Amino acid sequence: MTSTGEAVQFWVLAVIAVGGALGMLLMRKAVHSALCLAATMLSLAVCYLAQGAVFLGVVQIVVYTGAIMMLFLFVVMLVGVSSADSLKEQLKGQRIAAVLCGVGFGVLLIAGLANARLSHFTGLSEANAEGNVQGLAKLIFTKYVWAFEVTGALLITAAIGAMVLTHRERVHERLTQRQLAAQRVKDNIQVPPMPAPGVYARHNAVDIPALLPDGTVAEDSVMGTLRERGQIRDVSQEMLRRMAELEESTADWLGRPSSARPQVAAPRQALETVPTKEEAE
Amino acid sequence: MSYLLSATCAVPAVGAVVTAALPAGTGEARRRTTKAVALAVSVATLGLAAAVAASFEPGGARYQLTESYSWIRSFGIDFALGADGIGTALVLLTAVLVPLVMLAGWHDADPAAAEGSFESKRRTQGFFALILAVEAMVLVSFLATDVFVFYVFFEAMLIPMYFLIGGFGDRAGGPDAARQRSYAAVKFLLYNLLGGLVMLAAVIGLYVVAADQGQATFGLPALTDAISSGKLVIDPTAQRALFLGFFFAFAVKAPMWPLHTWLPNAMGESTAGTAVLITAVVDKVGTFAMLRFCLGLFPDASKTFAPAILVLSLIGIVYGALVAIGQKDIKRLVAYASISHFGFIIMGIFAMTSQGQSGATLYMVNHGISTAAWMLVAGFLISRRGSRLIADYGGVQKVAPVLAGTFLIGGLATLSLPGLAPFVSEFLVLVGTFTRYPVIGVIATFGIVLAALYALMLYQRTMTGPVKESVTGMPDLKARELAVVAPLVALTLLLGVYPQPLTRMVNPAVDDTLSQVHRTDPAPVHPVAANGGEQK
Amino acid sequence: MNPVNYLYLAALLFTIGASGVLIRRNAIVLFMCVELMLNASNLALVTFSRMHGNLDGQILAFFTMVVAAAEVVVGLAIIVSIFRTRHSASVDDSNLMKL
Amino acid sequence: MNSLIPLLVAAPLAGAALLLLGGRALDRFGHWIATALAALSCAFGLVLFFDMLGRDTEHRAVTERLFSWIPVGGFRADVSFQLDQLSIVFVLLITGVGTLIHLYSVGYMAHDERRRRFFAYLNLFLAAMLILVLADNYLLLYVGWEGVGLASYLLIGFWQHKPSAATAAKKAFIVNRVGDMGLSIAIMLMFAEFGSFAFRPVFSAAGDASEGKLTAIALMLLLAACGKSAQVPLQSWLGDAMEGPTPVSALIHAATMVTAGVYLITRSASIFNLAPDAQTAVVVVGAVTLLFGAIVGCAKDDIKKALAGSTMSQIGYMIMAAGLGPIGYAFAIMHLVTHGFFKAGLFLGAGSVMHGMNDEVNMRHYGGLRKYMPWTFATFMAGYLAIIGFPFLSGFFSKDKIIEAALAKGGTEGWILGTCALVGAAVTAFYMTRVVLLTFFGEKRWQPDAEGHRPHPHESPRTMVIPMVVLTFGSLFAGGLFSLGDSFLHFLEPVTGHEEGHAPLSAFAVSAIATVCMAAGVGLAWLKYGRKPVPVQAPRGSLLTRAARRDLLQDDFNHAVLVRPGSALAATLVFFDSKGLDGFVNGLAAAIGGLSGRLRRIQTGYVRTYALSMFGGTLVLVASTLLMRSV
Repeated sequence: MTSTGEAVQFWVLAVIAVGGALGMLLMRKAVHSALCLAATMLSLAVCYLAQGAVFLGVVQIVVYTGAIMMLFLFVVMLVGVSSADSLKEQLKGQRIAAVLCGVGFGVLLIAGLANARLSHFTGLSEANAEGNVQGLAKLIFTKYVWAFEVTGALLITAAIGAMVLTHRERVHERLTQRQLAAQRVKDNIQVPPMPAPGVYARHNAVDIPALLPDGTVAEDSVMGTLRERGQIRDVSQEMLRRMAELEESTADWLGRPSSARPQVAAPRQALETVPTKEEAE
Repeated sequence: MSYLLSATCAVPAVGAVVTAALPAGTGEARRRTTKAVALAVSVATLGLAAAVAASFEPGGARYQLTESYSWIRSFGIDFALGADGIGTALVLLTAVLVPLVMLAGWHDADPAAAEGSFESKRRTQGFFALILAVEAMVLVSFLATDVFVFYVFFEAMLIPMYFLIGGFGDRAGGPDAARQRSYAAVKFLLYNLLGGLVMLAAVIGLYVVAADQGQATFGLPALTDAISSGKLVIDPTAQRALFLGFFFAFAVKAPMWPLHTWLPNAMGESTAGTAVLITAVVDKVGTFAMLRFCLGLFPDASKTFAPAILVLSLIGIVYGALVAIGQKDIKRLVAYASISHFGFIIMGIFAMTSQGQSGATLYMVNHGISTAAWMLVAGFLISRRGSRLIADYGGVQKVAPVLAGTFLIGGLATLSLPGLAPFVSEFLVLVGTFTRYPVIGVIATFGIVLAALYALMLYQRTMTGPVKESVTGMPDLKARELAVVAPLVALTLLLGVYPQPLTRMVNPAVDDTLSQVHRTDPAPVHPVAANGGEQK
Repeated sequence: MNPVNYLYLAALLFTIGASGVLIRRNAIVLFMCVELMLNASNLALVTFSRMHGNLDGQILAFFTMVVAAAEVVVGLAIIVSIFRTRHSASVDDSNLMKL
Repeated sequence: MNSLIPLLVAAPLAGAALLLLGGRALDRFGHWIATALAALSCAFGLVLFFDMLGRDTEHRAVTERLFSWIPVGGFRADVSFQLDQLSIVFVLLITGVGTLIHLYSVGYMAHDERRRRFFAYLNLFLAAMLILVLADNYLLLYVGWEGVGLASYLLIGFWQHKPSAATAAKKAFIVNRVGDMGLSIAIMLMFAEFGSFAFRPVFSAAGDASEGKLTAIALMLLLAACGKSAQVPLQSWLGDAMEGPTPVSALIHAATMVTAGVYLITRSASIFNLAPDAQTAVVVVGAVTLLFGAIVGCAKDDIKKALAGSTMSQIGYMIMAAGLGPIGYAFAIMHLVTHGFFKAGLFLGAGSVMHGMNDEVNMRHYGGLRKYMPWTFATFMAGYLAIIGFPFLSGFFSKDKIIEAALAKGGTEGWILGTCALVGAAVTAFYMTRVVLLTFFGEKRWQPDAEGHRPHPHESPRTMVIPMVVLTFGSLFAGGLFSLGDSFLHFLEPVTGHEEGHAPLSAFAVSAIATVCMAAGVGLAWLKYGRKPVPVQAPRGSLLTRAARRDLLQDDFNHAVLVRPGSALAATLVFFDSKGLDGFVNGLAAAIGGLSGRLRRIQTGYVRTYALSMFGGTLVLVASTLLMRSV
């Protein structure tokens, strides 16, 4: 039996942990999942601490939540923060089968545990008599030294493996600016610099394409990455509308007849924006 | 302990590795080096085989020059080798044929694929290394005196054979030659693997039975001694099952009707040299093993099944010959002729008379030599015209008389003309069968008429008649090709006239086998002294 | 409270993780689910350690963490390199093993 | 002296090997080597013959054992020669006629580019034939037996570029093989019965065996004889064999090889004598073939095929005589020898005619050749008179003896056989007269050949004429010489045995009747072909004539009964093999392939599917573990 404090702590942490786990499972965006998992891990760390595994609890916070989960976040960022799973299941019956299996498995495990009738808990006070860290260290460097060494080798291998996997061999020598310019002239494609993105009085961001004299957008003015992601804020429609309004009000103020008023180019689909993933679904 | 036998087996094995490791390249010089090395290795093996035959004493123990190295001690498996008369004869056959096959296939492995590709770079090395590997494994199979060792090599030789069949076809195939070839290779492999699987079960079963009675060994001499002395008694049902397990594998390999259909495909699609390796060397392991293992290990079951096997082999004789008559493809014809001949060999073994079994052993050797001659000349013919169809030839004897002449000799040997080697063996088989099973012997004799039909019809259609347009200008045999055919023809003649070197070697082993199955030759009804009392 | 509740919690988390592996398609999330399963088993190990009154369970949990770290490093590297070539982190897009 | 016996065989064998392996270097003079070696063999034969004559009757048979050939268990085959009176007769005939025909061929084949090979084959034939007659056991005899078959095959098909020649050669070999099957079964029977197949032990033990076994052996030997000697029902190959060069027809298909069957039966006298049923079969075969061949000979327009029919018929006489038992053996051999002389002479004459007539063989395109080829005409006439049994020529003596022996068989059987023989004699006279009249007499009916060359008949070169002249002497005088004091009979008696038959008619009466029959045949032929011009195109003729032109439908019969069903069977089996046996295996493979094609769909390639199945599997494992524990 444990103290009431621990019981309270447990029930709070358990709710957080399960909530985090479910959140991780159900959140569409990977970033949210990662954050939910971090929450679960932190609550688990506290559980370790509560159970007398001080060292593990700290390691859980420092290594797991601090390092590993950050690695996850890095990769999520690398792959694309906004990328999210589609909700539509492509494999027929996979979701139902998975849920069924999960429920069945859970029931089995819990039933098994209940059946086991575990009531006697020795507690770690004896084992932790010299301190938890000292106790672990004794074991690691005596009884489990071989496994420890092998684990070291494993870690090094994993590190090298990760480097090998992500390393990209440079096939050609890197071209200098000069060479790039020469190549551009030689190919006669876009010899002058690219147009700058639209910087107006009200907008000055790289995700807004510049407008051509007739009010349509110059696609080249936005960087390719944003274009591919479909993260372009096309302001041309709005601009044209405002210009038309301006002309209108100017004409009103000047009292020009409607026939003499200058025509602004009609709003039109100027840019085929790439639909974002959400839109596609 | 002499190391002669292991040396005989090791030289081609090492040679195979060396040949495979020779520097690759597409240049003619590189290729020539490879071929020369491989040929030299095979000739060296021939020399060693000759040494084995020379040091073999016909009157001595059943297994001579024995060697034994412990292999898997917990199962009583030794890498044990030993030469008996039958094995020595077949070792000689193998050692003689392999250099000739290499010489015949001298250009078969020249690159067909685009120059410079990996395939073309390693092709020559691969071809010759595979041949040497097959040779090494076949030699071990003939010399192994341990059931397990035999089994391993019996199965292992499938691998190089598979690549030889599937990777190197003759250049006479149609547009879907590659597909046909891989079909043939896979068929070969599956058939033989199936047989091998059944045999593996039987090998294990044999060990279990033997171990139960305190004979935990795979050593053949030990097992046969225990069986014939009654120390090891396998109960009849188990014995029959084990016999069938062994026999099935050998019957697939031999091949016996109705398990033969892989042979025409394999022989038809591969190069002539490979076809010779299949029919003259590899298949002989099957019939050899029937004689050594089936009879020695399961004497009672052998006797029980002998009539059924004789009937199957009789069907094979007649059936193979009839189907050969109906063939349109030269190589397939030779294959079916071989099936007919294998019928004779199996018949001789299971007639269980000294004539039958000596005849069967001689038959293995003689069939190897004569079919090699026939098939290789057919291969030379096919390589000249680029077609395997009989209908594409005609009047070849006019333009290439030596080729036609040797082809005729091959055909005559196949139809067992007296004076040529196959006659001796075929007649012995027939006589041996007749003395015990007269009706089967008489029906089998029809085979000699059918053999004349297919052999001479093939000769008539390809070699005689007006010269076909496609054949005009066909060159006669070149020096290399003559060097291949001449020894074979000479051996065919020599062994036809004076087979005694072989019979002296084989007879004691056959007598020993017969004593293992407790059979003696049927006595003549009214015996007379041989030679009318003439002094020897 | 009976400490066995920790075990129930571990079982529940493990099950959620396993279901996640089956349901989610994003390879990164899938990995997180695996981590969750490992954590669940760690919790169980720590609880067992307490139950038996010795530290071996914690040692095992410690090793699990180390191996998990190694696994994550390699796994994420694989995901990154797959993403580079296929521009997708969905495990359903890597199905070349289908004939 | 006995060591000469192997040399008899070795000389021509060496010739064959030398000529075949020698290459083009021997093209110019190879034929002379072959001829010289044949002559050498003949000389050895003569030496051995006189050596034999110098010994007592009991010591005349000698055996020369060379080496043990196939020793396996009780099976002991030796290469061992036995020279006795019967063998030496054959040796002299073979080497003598053989040498002459070698000589003849020098001229006949002068313009053939493959002449060297031809002589090699001829030498090979001599060697094989000598092995056949010298063997002291049946297995070695079998070697010679098939060896001559091989030589015959090679020589019939010598002009391989002609499809007809190649087909005829193959046919000859295969029909002979059917006979050979008989011989090999006979050997097996002997081995199973006596444990040996050497002549002397078998003959000495023959008395122990049951009559049934002996009859079986004898019938199998008869089958062999039928094949080799072109007796009904295995006679169909001989007519086609005339596709070979004429010297071949003369040597192999008239004088020597085809008579091997007679040799075999005579040699196996000890067996036949104890198997009366088999003897009856032999006699019936002989009598039927005698008439069969004669009828076929009457209808053929091809000069060689007419002579082939005649050969068949004459061998029928010999077989019949051999079947009569001890009263006939010696006469069979005697007729064999005289026939060897005159039939070889006739064939050489026919070859000479063809040589002069651009290789024309149709007698209806001959006519009036006697002025153009005087030597050929003269020698051919001698042979002609001998074969029809003109009094006091060779055929007269030998054939009359056979007719006498047939009558002496006694009873109805004797009368039937005698009548057959006499009718045969009349028909022989008819067809031979027809041949002579069509060829040498009457008006010229020469036709241009396929290339438009008109024939310019001329006498053949000396190398061809000399052998014909020598053979003429044999045709004229051999019979008389042999009959002089029954010397031939007494010479052979130790081997074949002899019994004096008791003919119901006196020897003189038989001769008289035979002569009358002969005269009737000649007269009939004269009436039909001598008095009025012969049409160039053969008239349609009666039903019998038409049937006889087709060899009395033998080929049609074989074709319908054996060849067509045989090839149909082969085709069926090929189909069965590929669609039945292989179809079963391939079907099995296809079924397994289909099944795994379906099973394969489980493998979606999606990691999550695999994970699901793993998870499901774990579930099942855990569940079953818990269940097992709770139970």
